[in-house]
Amino acid sequence: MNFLYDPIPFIINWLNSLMLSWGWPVDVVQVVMFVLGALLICVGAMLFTTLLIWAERKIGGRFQDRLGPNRVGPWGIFQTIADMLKIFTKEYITPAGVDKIPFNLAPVLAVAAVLSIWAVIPFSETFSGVNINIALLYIIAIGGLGEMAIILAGFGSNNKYALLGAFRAVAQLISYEVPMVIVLLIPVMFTGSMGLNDIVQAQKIPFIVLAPVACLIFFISSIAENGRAPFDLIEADSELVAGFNIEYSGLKFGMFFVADFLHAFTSAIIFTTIFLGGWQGPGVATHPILGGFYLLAKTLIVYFAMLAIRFTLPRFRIDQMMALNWKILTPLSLVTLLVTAVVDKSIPRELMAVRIGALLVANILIWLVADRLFTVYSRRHTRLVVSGPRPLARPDLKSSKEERASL
Amino acid sequence: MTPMQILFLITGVVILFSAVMAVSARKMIHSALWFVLALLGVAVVFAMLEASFFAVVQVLIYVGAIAILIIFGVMLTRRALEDNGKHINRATITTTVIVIFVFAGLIYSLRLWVPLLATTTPLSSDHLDVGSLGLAFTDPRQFSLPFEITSVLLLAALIGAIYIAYERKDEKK
Amino acid sequence: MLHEWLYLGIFLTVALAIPAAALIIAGILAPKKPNPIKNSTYECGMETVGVSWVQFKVQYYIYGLVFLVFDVEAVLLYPWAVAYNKVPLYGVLEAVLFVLILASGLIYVWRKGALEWV
Amino acid sequence: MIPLWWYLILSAAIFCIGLFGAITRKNSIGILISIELMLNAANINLLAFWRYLYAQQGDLRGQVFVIIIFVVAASEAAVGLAMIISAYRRKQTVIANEIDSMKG
Repeated sequence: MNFLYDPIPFIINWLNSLMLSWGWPVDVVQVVMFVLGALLICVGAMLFTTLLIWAERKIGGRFQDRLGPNRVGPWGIFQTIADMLKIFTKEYITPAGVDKIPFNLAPVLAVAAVLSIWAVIPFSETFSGVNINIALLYIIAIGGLGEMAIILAGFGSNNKYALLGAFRAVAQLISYEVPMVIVLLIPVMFTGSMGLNDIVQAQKIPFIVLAPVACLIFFISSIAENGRAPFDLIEADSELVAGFNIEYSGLKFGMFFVADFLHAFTSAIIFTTIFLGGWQGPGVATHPILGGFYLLAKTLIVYFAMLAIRFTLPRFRIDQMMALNWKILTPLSLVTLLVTAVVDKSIPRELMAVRIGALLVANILIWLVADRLFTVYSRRHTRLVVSGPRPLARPDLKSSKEERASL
Repeated sequence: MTPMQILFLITGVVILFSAVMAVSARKMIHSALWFVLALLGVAVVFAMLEASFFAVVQVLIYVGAIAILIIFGVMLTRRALEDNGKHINRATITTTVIVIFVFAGLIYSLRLWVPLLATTTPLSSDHLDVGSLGLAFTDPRQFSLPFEITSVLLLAALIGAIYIAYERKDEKK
Repeated sequence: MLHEWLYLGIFLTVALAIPAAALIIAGILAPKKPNPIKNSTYECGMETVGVSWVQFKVQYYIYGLVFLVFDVEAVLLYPWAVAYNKVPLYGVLEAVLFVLILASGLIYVWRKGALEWV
Repeated sequence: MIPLWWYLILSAAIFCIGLFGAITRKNSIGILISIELMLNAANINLLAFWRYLYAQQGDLRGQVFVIIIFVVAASEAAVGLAMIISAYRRKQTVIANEIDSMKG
């Protein structure tokens, strides 16, 4: 029963032969199959997002000791659908003086920039998007289109806050792209290809074991690229009146919202694919369908970790955020790249255990040295943020506070 | 007309139109946005030439970095753009004549060249391997010197630009 | 190769078309009752003064500049990374030299104080 | 299949548009954009020649040239914009004719 082991290529072949039997030319069948596949993946991703929004609100509620959505349907599961219906029938408010084309193009481009990443993701050994030989660079380049969408939104809105928010957002996104791009060189070095399916196939041992520091840097910078807490200066509501999307209403705002959630999940999938082995797992060689489930399970775990970070950590200040990127992550990623390249080259590929051990030791050494340097640096450059006596809520505790301050 | 040729013509028209808009738009920010569209069109042309690495690098470097830098520059100097003067020089007509002569000269000089009508067959996968470029960059008999020189050039650009653009707070006083 | 680009092109078109279609449908469904107050620029209830221009910090440009240089550097290293398994040791050392030259630029910028946000 | 001269005509046209902009534009950033357009035209030319005349032999010179042009374009944009911003802060103008502090 081939169908149960590997259903999707089975269906694709069946559809292909069906259309060929109708006498359509081969090229047309190919294009029709491409359009169908693209529609399926895009619509599937969008529908999955509605489920994710519910899950995120529910989990966020539990983290913060609330209930989360609980009225519409069992456990509030239809809350997102109700929200969607509402937002679909909301009025578009187009403020006076907007630049029409950029203003309307921005939400479309924001969603499209995230959706197009799904074109290259391998879902299982036999069912993947296109295994193009530059997929990794493609993912990063598409991120540039997302930045363009933010600029269009900020500039098109004819609003000072929107423009300021957009430039802050773009400054953050481009900054965190630097360590991300540098660190992604390491999986490419191990694999010898930029195709995502090749990268997954090379991960008999997941790359998180071979390059833990690179993995951590990539994780941090992909959270920052999402603009999620603790890096959510893009949508710091109380400071920037919600940032670049302030003038949007109705579904146009909803599109930015969808792009935000979809981006978070997409970066979890990319993280899983590059560092956690993607669809690799026991039994995929005989049952490729299992690969899809492994991918989903790993992705959900990564996504949960991102949510846990989002709902528990306080927000960075912008100078702290920039310092974290330029003074810690970028030098660290450069050092990691150099050390990994030299260590991996000096040990022959045949000695697998020695190679893994050496890479692990090198990574731990990098981490220890970086941690030590950081401690020394921050001790030497402590900035006094507050001066003078602070008002106290309970003056009777004053003595103990003073003791602590003098330490 | 094959579908490929139709696609090329559409892309060409989009590139030329947005290039014209980029050099003639009155507001500088519009000019920059049209420039981005022209760059995306050039990326499509690169993809048609089966240079996929360069198509992606075009989007990554030009759209993702250079265009964003230009937009930052436009924003930093935006007050000067709101002036009511003309946005182009007086010499428009003269320049148009010169440019048309240059274009005609280019076409004329190409006229008799033999490989002009060359067509080609699709490349095999080992011709398209990005790794061969990497090997060429590290081979001292090929391009290892240009590779190192690009890093020196980038370093010079970084230091020079920071030196020019950056002023400390205390230097201003 | 062109085959794969065809798929990418179709995918990009579909990805642009889906949100655009949703926006158009919602535009038909939604009510339209504009009025001048509703359509005014939102600035926390204050009257809008002047064009939407504010003095930007030159810091944005500095970050953009450093980003540009390191982005180009990383992109140049990608072909090398693909060929990593085939290059001999001195090829790796060449790339190390390449990175070190640029890292010295980062050190210069840091010492100059241009990486501070304030 | 597309013949080579289509690409050459396209790139010549882009180059001429860029030339027009570089001469007529008053705003320095506009001039910079025009120069970038001309560099792009050169890139199309180089890649087209590489693809049609050299790719089958595995000759990579065209690709290396394109990469160098990318680097040059990036450096040029960085330094050029830095000079424009610096001039703007001193003279409050970005009009190329009015920035004449470089004269001896």
